[in-house]
Amino acid sequence: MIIPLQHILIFSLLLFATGLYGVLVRRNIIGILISIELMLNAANLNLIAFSKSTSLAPETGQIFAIFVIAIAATAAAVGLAIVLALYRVRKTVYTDEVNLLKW
Amino acid sequence: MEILELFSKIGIYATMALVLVFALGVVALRNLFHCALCLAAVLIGTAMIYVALHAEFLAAVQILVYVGAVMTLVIFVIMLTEHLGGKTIRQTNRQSPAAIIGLSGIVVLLGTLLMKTPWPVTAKALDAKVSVMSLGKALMGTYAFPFEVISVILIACLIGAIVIAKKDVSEKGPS
Amino acid sequence: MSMPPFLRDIEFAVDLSLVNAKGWCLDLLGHFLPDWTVVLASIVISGVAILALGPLVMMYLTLLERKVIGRIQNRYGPNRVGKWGLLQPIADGIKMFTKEDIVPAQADKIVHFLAPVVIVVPALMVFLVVPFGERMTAVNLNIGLLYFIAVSSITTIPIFMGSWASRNKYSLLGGMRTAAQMISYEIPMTLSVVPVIMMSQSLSTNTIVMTQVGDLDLHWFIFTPWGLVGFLIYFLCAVAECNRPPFDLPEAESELVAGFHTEYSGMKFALFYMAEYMNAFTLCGIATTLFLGGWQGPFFPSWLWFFGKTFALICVMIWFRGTLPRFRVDQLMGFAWKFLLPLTLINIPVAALWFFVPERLAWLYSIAIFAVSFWGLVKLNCAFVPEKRIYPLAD
Amino acid sequence: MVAPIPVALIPLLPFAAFAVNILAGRWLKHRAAWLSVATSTLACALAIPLCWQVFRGAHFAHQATWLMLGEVPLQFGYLLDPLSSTLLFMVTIVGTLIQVYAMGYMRGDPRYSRFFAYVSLFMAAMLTVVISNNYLLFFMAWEIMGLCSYLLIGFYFEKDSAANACKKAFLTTRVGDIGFLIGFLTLFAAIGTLNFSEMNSIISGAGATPLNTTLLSFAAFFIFCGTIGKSAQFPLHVWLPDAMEGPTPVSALIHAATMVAAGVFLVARSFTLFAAAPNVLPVVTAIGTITAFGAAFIALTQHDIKRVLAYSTISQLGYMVTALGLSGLGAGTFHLITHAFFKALLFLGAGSVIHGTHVQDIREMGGLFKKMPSTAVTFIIASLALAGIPPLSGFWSKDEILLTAFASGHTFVFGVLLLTAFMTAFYMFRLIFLTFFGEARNPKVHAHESPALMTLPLWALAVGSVVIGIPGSPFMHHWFQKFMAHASHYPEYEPSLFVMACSIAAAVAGILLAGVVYLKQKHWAENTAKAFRPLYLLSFNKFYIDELYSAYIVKPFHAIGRILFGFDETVVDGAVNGTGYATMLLSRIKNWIDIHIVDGFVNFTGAFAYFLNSFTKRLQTGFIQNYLLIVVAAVLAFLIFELKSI
Amino acid sequence: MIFGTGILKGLFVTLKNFVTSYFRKPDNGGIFTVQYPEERDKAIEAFRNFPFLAYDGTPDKVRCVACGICERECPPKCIHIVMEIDPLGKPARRPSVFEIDHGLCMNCGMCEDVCPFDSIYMDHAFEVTAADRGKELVRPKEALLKSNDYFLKIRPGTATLVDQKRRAAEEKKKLSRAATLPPQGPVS
Repeated sequence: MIIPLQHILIFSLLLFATGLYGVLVRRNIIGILISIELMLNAANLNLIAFSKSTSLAPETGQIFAIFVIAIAATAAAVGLAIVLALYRVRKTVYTDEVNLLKW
Repeated sequence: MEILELFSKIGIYATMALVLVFALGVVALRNLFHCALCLAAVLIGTAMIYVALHAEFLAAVQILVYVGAVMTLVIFVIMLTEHLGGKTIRQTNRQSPAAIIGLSGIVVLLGTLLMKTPWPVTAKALDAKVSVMSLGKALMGTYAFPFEVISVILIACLIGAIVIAKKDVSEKGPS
Repeated sequence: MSMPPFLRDIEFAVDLSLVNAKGWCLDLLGHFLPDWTVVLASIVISGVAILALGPLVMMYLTLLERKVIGRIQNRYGPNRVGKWGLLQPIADGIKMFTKEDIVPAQADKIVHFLAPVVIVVPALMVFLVVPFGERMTAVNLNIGLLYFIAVSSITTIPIFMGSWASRNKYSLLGGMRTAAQMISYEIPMTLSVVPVIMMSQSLSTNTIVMTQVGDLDLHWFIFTPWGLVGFLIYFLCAVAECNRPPFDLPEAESELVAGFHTEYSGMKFALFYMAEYMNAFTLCGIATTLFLGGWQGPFFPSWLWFFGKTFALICVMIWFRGTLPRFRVDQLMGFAWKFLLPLTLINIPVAALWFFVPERLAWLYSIAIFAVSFWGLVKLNCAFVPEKRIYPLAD
Repeated sequence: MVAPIPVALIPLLPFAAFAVNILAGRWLKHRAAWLSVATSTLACALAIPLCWQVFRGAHFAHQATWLMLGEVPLQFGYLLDPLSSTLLFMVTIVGTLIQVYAMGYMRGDPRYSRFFAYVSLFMAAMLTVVISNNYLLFFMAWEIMGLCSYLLIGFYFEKDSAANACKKAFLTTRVGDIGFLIGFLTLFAAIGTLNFSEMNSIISGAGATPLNTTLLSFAAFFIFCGTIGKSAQFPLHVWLPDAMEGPTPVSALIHAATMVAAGVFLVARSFTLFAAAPNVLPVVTAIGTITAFGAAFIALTQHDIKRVLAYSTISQLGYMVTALGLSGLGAGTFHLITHAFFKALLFLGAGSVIHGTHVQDIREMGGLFKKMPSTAVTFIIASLALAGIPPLSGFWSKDEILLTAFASGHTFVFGVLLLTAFMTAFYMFRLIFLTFFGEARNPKVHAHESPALMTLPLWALAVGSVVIGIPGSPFMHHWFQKFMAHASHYPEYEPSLFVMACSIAAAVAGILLAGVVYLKQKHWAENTAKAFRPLYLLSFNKFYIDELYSAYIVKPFHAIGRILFGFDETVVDGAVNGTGYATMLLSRIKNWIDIHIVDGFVNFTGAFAYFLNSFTKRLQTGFIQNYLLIVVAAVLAFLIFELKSI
Repeated sequence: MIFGTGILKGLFVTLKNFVTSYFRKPDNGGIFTVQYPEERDKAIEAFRNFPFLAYDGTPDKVRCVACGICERECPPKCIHIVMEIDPLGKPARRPSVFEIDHGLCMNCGMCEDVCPFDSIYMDHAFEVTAADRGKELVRPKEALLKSNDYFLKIRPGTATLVDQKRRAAEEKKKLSRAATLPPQGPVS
């Protein structure tokens, strides 16, 4: 490990915050999905960094990262499928225009 | 050899900086396609950091799954819904000031927390090498059950995504 | 089969001449400069060699292709610039460099510029793990094969960039088709490699070559049933991956002008072209590594064997191009998903059983399984031929 | 007795074809015709052996109770005696041949399958009429025939004329049918049964119970009304010429060979009844004679090829009715059979001409003999048969009728019929000479021979027209008359050479005159028409009967209808509307209470709840990102709270 | 049929082509490319390109009489003729100027067809280039004149026929002239 753990964690925190910002402010659902991918990446980074530097079973972190990647892929697939279906029905991909269930 | 290490450090920090810049691009750019490309860059950069953390297998998987498959999917969907992205349409909602304030608060607090926490970094862990073989054995041994569950989830999501995105059969026909 | 020892020595010397040359250079540097420069120099030498090799291979592949296609069509092919047209690629290069670079007015300028630049990167990066000869792998990664697959899957992104940034419907359609095709064919390709990984118990390309070791008694994987089937699947997928006929739908001239690089000219176009040919080369090189024993072979230097095998495969690709007409889109997808994918899925257990069964029986059951599954898949695919489509608005 | 199934199958087979065709016609398309023809042929194949057995002296009957009407069972069943088996024989053969012809004639029609569905339904109904053993079943099938006739006349309902014609046919026959209904109900009141055999035995074995002759006469008269309507006798004959708007095979099948003959068949069926009511027979004779003569007279001047044939049909039906009125059951039935063959052939020939030339007016035809040889030859054979030229069938049957008239002493009737025979020969050969000989008068008409599918039935019917008279001729010793007389008793007469000579002379004279007028001296026709202008106009305008009906029946009915409608509108509707208004007034009052008091309560509850939640619902913005922001804020708050120690 | 045999058959065909292209003759499956500047196809007699003017023997015996028919008939109007005027001021029945603009000429051969004096014919020379569109492509008479022997060489069939015809006409003319001339009597 060339660089200290804290730096990686800070980096991952920043990445996570950026992703969360995107999730909070983007109107486009695809944009939100992309931002979620950022957040998941940050989480993965954390997992690996911890497993690399602290855990005694070094595979664990990586394996969970693999699981996260798999889940992220499924999330993206299903999410994007929903976006497509939504677009086909409502002709929009903006969150605030999809408000049929509001109130 | 210290110089080489220095080079590596510089490289890693530069990569991190670039990744952050691209991440900002992901959330801030107006053009969604550019966002997706930035995301691809972020993912590749993260993969490079994985390599620096000696997780080559994970890096390869990251690129293979994310860049090869997920990004393609995202770009496909962007293209299918593309013509909405006119210049005059707002791409962010009105809560961005609040979000910036809140998130910067969280970053500051968590950052201080991170820096102050004494992490139990062990030399043994730092020296440990994770080979692909050991990863495979762990996947097939200790984590066999979660692995199978994940595969079931994958299949279910695959079918679900197809069903959701498929055009209704009744909708077909000459229009 | 053994050779006289002196012949072996000579062969060894020739074989390792390039490696040794590099070693001498580094030794020389080590005498004068600090250690880290030697490491840097090693990287630089390998890098420069690869950076030189890529374009060179690409240039002469174009010539080879034009010559072979010409011969197939009873023509000479290029033979004017230099002896046998050997300088033709250089002339082409000069032409490409001096051509006007046209960017469409509506194009996304930055992305339009970036796409051809980016596409070369993965194409060059995969050279890192290709074992060109004995001890001639640039980086002996322990996940070399996975690295290769992962990096070559990046190629879709720049193609998307180019197709989207051009703001041209043909480009966009071509890009979409490319992405769909590459993703579809990546799956059977990756799976067809799995038996090889199981046999060699490694992802490293060097190790894979070393498990096929043998001098005149050939232990190449292609000489096993699963290896043969895997090789055929891999090779067909490789042809599809680098968008060559008969899978050249993304750049089908008759439909899409030129697909995703319709709006590119000059050097940008040349870069796309270069990436394509380098991909073809690396795909064939990996095929050689995985199934044809890599650089293994008697008498000649290892790198000669490697290049010979690779170019033979490339010639087969060119031969395909000279022979076969283009697929239809649904046929293309159907071929990947309904034929190749099931066949690879059958191939994996067949290879897994190979360990546990005596050799004669293994041959017998593998051939039986493959024959039955091949026949069944053909029947199934013939049974579900889509209905002839009617175009009510076309008349 | 044979098992009931084959006989019942005869009408059921076409009915099945109808059911399949009407339900699945859209998918069957042109295959519908094959189904109809196949079932019809099968019915034919079933019927002919049965008929053969009856001809050899067998007798089939079967009946089952349908429902009890008080004490009296209503029954249905079949009866195959000489009369019905003869008709069964004729109907199945002619019907099948005409359907084969129709396959060619209707080719390419958009409602092809529906046509064959209707024809099959008609076949089923006709066969039921023929084999039914009581009046009720007879009447039901008779009405279905009327419906089919309506549907098929109006088959080209896009044409106004066809639509009007089918309505006219339906309503006109309805008049007669009401009579028929009254008739057989009266009969039921008189003798307590509707079964033919039972009726026959009751009436002929009259000794047991005295019969009310007056009631029987009424019954016979009203039943004859049915015949007048269905067989197009004067004064209800007006629908038949208009019915020619239907497709030609329909004209041949329904309006020449079978349905219109059913009226005659009805009289023949009820012959015992008529015989028992002697004061009705003169009426029958009179109407038959008037019809025969009048229709022939009208036919002289008509221009439409199918109308000439239609009037000819009416005339020939008049002949049959006359024969029956003179108690000549054998003669009438015999003429019915022979007439069915040659008149069907004539219609099909006319259809072939229309198919080949696409015109119907004989003034536009001419010289078609060379272009349509098959059609012309068969048409001439049929015309000769109709005119009564010896070896052909028409001669024997017509001669039998004339003989009946002559021998029974009705000399006037005999004279009129002889004149009619002369006119028949004249107008038929007028038609032939104008159509097939001379030169083509309209250059736009490009005639061509019809396909084999159409000419083959023509030849088959031509053979039938030639040979079907043999059973009633002296060559077979009047076998047919004896066969019919075997079943029901009626006076028989010795053949007379004088009558034969008169008949032949009239026919030959008519043919020769037509030949002279229309081939040699063409101005004669016009000169005659000018000289006898009132007569010509009378003939040409069909005795003004349509106009008379219009003036004295249709218009008064319209007037009555208007009066009734006015009554309906003002008085009845007024009462209904008044009730409605009263109800509405009441409901308005109740409505006010509902809205302001009951709903007020409900709304107040809702509004109150709404007022309360208008504060809390602001939290539910519907934007997931808002919620997320709140989560972030909560996390921040938590962190601040937890980390303030640090 | 077994799946894929058609593909294999096709592959075999192209492989055979590839191999045979190295040693077979062009008419037997070999390479049929003609490497143009060095090799040339045998000239086809009916080939035609820009017209030339035929002369008999020496260049001054031009067959052309400057009648101007070809000038009139030429669809793109690329021929320009000026009749020579002899010193006496009479028209000399031969061209002083005969130019064809190769930039306009479309090689239709109309001039050859209409020429009643067997003077203008389509040539085989196709490598006609010029650096200047305005001047050099307009070919003067000197460049167009070619001898009858050249004509005989490039298009022997047509040329022989033309020669025979001309000779026959000459004979006939001579004969008729002999017939019409009065018998040579002693001149007093």
